Amino acid sequence: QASSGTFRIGALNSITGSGSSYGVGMQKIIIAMAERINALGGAGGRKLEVFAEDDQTKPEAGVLAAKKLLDVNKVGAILGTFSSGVTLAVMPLTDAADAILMNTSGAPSISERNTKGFSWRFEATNDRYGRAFAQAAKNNGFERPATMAFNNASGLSNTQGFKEAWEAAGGKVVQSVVYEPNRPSYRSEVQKIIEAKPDVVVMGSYLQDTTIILREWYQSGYDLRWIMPNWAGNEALIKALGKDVCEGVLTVGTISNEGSPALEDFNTLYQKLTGNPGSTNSYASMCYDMVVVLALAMEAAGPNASSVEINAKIPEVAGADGTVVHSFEEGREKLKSGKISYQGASSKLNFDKRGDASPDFSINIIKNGVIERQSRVQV
Amino acid sequence: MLLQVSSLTAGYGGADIIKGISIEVRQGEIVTIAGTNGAGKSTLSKSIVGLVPKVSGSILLNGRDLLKVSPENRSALGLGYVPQVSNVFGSLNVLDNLKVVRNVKDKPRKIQEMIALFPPLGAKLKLPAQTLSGGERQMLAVARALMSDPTLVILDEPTAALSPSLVEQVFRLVARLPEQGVAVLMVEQRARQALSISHRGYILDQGSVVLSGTSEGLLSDSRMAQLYLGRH
Amino acid sequence: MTFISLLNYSLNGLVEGLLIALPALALTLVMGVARFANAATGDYMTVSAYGAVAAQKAIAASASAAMLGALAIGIAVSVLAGWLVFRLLRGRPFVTSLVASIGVALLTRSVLTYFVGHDPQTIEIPLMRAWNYWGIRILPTDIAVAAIALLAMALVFGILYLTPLGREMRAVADNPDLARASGIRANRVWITLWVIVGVLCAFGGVLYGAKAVVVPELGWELLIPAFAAMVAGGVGNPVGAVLAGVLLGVIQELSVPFVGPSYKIAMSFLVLLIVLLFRPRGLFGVSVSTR
Amino acid sequence: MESYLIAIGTVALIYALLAIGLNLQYGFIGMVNFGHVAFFAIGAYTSALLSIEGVPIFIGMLAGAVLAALSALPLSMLSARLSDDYLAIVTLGFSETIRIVIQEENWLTGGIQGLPGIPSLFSSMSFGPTGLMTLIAISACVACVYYAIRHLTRSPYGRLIQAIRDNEAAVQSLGKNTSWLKIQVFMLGAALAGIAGGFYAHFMSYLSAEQFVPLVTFYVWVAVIIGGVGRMSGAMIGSLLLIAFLEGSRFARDILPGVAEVEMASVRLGLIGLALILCTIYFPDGIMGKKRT
Amino acid sequence: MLALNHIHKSFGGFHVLDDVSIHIPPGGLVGVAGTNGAGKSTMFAVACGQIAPGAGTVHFLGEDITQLPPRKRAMKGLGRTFQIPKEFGSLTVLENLLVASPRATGESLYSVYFHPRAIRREERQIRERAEEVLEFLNLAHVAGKLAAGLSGGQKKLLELGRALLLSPSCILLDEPFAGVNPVLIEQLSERILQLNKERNIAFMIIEHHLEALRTLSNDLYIMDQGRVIAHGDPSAVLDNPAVQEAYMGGIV
Ligand SMILES: Nc1ncnc2c1ncn2[C@@H]1O[C@H](COP(=O)(O)OP(=O)(O)OP(=O)(O)O)[C@@H](O)[C@H]1O
Ligand SMILES: Nc1ncnc2c1ncn2[C@@H]1O[C@H](COP(=O)(O)OP(=O)(O)OP(=O)(O)O)[C@@H](O)[C@H]1O
Ligand SMILES: [Mg+2]
Ligand SMILES: [Mg+2]
Repeated sequence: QASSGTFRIGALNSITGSGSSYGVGMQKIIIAMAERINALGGAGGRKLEVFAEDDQTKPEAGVLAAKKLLDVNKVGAILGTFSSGVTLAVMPLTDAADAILMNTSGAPSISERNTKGFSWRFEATNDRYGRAFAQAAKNNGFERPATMAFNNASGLSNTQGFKEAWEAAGGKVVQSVVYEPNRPSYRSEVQKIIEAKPDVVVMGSYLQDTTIILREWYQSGYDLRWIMPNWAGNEALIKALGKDVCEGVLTVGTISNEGSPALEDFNTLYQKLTGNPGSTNSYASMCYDMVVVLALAMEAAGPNASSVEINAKIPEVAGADGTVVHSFEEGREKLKSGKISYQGASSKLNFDKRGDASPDFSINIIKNGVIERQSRVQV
Repeated sequence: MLLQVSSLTAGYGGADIIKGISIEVRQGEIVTIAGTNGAGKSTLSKSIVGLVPKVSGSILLNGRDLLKVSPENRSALGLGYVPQVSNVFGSLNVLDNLKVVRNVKDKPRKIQEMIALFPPLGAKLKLPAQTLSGGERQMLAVARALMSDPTLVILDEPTAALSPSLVEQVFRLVARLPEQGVAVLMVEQRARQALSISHRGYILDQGSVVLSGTSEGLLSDSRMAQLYLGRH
Repeated sequence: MTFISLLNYSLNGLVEGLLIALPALALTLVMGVARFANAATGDYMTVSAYGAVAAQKAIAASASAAMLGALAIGIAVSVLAGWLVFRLLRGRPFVTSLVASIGVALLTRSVLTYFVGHDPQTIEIPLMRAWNYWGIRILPTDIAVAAIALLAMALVFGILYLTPLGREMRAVADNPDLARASGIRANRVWITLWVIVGVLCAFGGVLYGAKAVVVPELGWELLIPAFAAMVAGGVGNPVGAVLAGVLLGVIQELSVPFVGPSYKIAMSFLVLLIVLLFRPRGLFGVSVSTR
Repeated sequence: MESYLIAIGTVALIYALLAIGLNLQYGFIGMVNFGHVAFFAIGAYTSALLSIEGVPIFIGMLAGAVLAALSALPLSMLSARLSDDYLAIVTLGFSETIRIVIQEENWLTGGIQGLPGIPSLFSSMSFGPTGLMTLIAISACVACVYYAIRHLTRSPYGRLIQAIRDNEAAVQSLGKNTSWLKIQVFMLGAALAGIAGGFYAHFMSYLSAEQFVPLVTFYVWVAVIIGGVGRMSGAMIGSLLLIAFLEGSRFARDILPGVAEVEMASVRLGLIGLALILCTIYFPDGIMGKKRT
Repeated sequence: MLALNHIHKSFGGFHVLDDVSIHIPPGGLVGVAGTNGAGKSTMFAVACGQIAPGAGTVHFLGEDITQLPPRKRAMKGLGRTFQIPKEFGSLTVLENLLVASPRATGESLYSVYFHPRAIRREERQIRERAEEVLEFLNLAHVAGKLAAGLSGGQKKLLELGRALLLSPSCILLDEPFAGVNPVLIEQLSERILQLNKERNIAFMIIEHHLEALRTLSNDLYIMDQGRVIAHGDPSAVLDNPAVQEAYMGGIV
């Protein structure tokens, strides 16, 4: 399928639709990283050629785009599917075409359906997020949590995961509200939460709706704390709402591999490409890692390897054991002398048998407009 | 010459409906157009007002070529019009139907005048025009056309659907219009009555003028009467 | 469920309803005069909101700068689309113009996203804590929202029912041919219509954008509720659109404690259905007689 | 490339089925249905759920069509009381309600997580590529439907329903049961959407509520109007054009090298919008033109 | 045969029909005249079920049909025309008449597919009748034209044609001759008389053409402001001074 000089990959991102605030940056990173690999002479003797597509954050559009990528562009890998719906819908296609699928979706069912082992998840699963939320609530001594979830797979399973973990530990969730996307105001939803008198609200939300909800809450004057995923509670949120509103908000995220050269490199690159700090888009850092992992696997598989052969090499370049490397160049060097373990910008990766990375989590708190690490947890 | 239509051809996109018609209306004259159904009478009047998509030939009003004037500006040149169907603004009330006419000098006075002319309208000023009976609509339509003091008013079957007393009234009204400096071009199926108050008339059939002349001449032409005017 | 909390829910609904009423009013005006449902209404709001963001960045982070920017963009886009597209479609069937308006909506949004991207933006307004009267929470910003929305609507009513121009608009809507024969200049009427639509959308865009966040899909998502309000109020009836918008808003929010936020949208449709069962031409529609 | 074309062809034909149904409802009897996607969804979910339970796909699809038609019954009974715009909003509301129910009722539909693993047509067969077989099956189905409906519209029945579109009160005063005819036609259109839904479910193999948003209805409207309202060939050509546009614009990048990848999404959207505008302006009666003059 | 008994109807406090009673005997020719806005068309709408009366009953063939919808009344043999023509604009003139023809099979979904031959046979017969009516109405030359493109008078004729095809036992005609060429009016009147005699169809005709009413009716009602002010033999009624005063403005 791949002609000898190039290896074709598809960047299937949510350029429009509800995932667009992340998808655009994700696609830019994939393209930029491919260029960089090519500038370094390619991987496994081949250049990467990127075909970018928009899945509109919709399964149907995702399927058609994936079909185009696989059948017309003959790509050997699809990178960057974001919404679980899209990933689940595209997976049968990539499986059938023996193509690699690298995603950032959270739905647990993706692991179950990954029977052929072509799918690689760079994001923590939703139930793991939920457990991390529960940890954050416990660490901060909350007793009466409520949940608010954006009505989609990710929002719901995050709060569901929290609820299960919290109740397993003997706690009680005082109110659960699921809200619809794209409303002008969530005041009634916030009011419903407030009426249950919680001390903290655990959010399964995105940036856009979180902005509205926090503004409504702040104006209502009710005393409350918040726990939310870091893709919602980040610098962009602080910028949109000001530091008063965000004071004391707890955010939970997979630990980007801080201190690692890969993360620093990603941050600079992302800032250059989009003008925003890399911390506003953790999915983009996963896409950064996708390209590196793929390139390293190509390198390991050698010239003219098929995508099946490349796929088989992924655990060998980003598994738990091997020499630790932080970049493609470094990895390419070390590969000559055996197994490596690429530690990425988004996490250490260390893919397990089902193709899931299992990043650690960090619990952060926003103080005076600055996000500070509170603790680091493993779940 | 007030209105001079020469070799006018007009249609709606398909075959021509009007084929080279020439008619004229002089200052202060009443002219009747009669003819079979579908002869092209309404198409002729609509062409003069500017509501037919395909027109060629020439239409001069007071020497100005109307084909070069957009329909909305023709009323300012002194053209009034009462269409055959949908001749009122149904969703506007009676008063607004009169008020909405542009190019009127003294609107309030003119409205009073119209109400005096058609008393039944006076009682229904605030009712939407679509609730009026067929005849009341007809009155409103004529009143609307007369609002702007036109020099030529084109009436497309103004008396259809009117009761005999109103028919009589309308004809009397029309007969008086020339005194006020309004010339009339009237399409009528009540051709005998219409011709009796007109100066001249044209008879149309299948898009052409088949007969024209003074009213007396037309009324006394018995063969034509048989074919176009009926017995009454 | 206490009375106070129900009252609070109703207040939320009132404000949301007033926000919906602005695009509903724009829709109903176009429906009344131009005889089609303008699916681009929502995107006029979106670009207006972006206009406000841009103006705040360029001039000052004040509310009036936002308003100015929104008005400039909203009116410009509405008039431009009206002139370049809808003028050419006069007299076409309802759905043809509707499809063209979907085209206008997509084109508008594409130009917008081409230049400004997809990132959420915010219109800066000072955040204020709610006034609390015995548990009834009233937001000062909501009062401003309500006041501005009402003002915009009053303006439209004034133009429509008190000025000759409004009468001419209704006449053109009713019978374009007769209007022309009566000397009414259709183009002037149309431009007025699109200016008013632009103004309403600008107000709607700014208020909505200030309350929520500004994203490319902002207005598109509002289209269905606005359409519902327009129909429930009796198509082409401005008073009806506003009252129905408010009614639907209140019902929707009031149903939150009972059916939850997901089914609340369905609730408002249910109410709509019941309204239409008893008043098949909408709350304030008039029936036409058969002769 | 072939299998991509096959996929696009399948989607286009699914839209053609939807468009034929809508054209029947709007173009022939004049009912403004803004909730077409609801019947599509009902057909899709019925067929998908039944086939997951092991019911033969053919039966599942049939059941989907029947259920879609049945759910159209109360709506069409209402429509006896409602006229155009009002029916439009009621159907739109219905489709949103159906979508919310699909999204909320986990136990049945898999809720927000969606319904994966729907068997595809002919997946159990050992010969021939599934995609091609699906395309052939749906082509055959569309051809049958096309000729059956065309026969209907050219019959006295078809004439009568067009008269209802022009003036229902007049038809009533001629002693015809217009309400019953409207119910029939509406249900028929819904059944066609239901069949389309069945094909869609087994083609996509994954369903979720977000696939059944009002935008789908809008697209079908676009197909009908671009093709030509009240023309059988219009619905067909319109759907093919629509999908050609939606998908063809993916290739626009090849001719526009200067445009960045992320801007491409905007350009695509703009091209589609522009095409809609130009089509409506320059083809007043749709691409297939007027029926007669 | 058709009887309206003490019908009242008001719109927003305005009495359009005020205790109107009208009776059509079997095979009768009843004329209705009256001032504009007297309520004549409204009375038709009440008779045919488009408008529900405020009070009063409508009987047809001895049966109370006040509650029946328009369609059921039409099926019982009550046909009408509308004052403002309601043509089927996107159908051809001929098709307009074909739709109006009562038929047994062609309008059932089932037989469209399963009895094509019966439909074809039926269609042939209906078409013959329709073409004959078109010929008679002077519309044959526009038979293939879309009805939307007819002239005002032609639309009225088409409206009449549809009612003629119905073969009902009673037809209500709302100003059938308004805008129709006088020569044609004479022919149409003859046709109506002929139908009345040969097929025993009863007619109620609203008209302002007094000459036509004189020849066409054997019983004449005059309405004014929602009331029947005179009723009886046409000549006698038209000579009644009260009628002349109210309706004809003193002239004959
Ligand atoms: N929906 C309505 N609301 C208010 N008034 C109405 C309504 N419908 C009819 N009317 C009034 O009822 C009166 C009678 O109308 P109708 O059409 O029955 O008169 P008509 O006798 O047929 O007159 P014409 O000979 O002019 O046709 C009119 O004055 C009209 O204004
Ligand atoms: N809008 C239209 N589109 C196409 N053809 C039309 C249109 N209006 C009228 N016609 C055709 O043009 C011819 C003349 O119509 P027109 O209305 O001018 O007749 P008319 O003389 O006014 O008849 P009537 O006395 O019945 O009103 C008719 O054959 C008619 O079918
Ligand atoms: Mg005429
Ligand atoms: Mg009448």
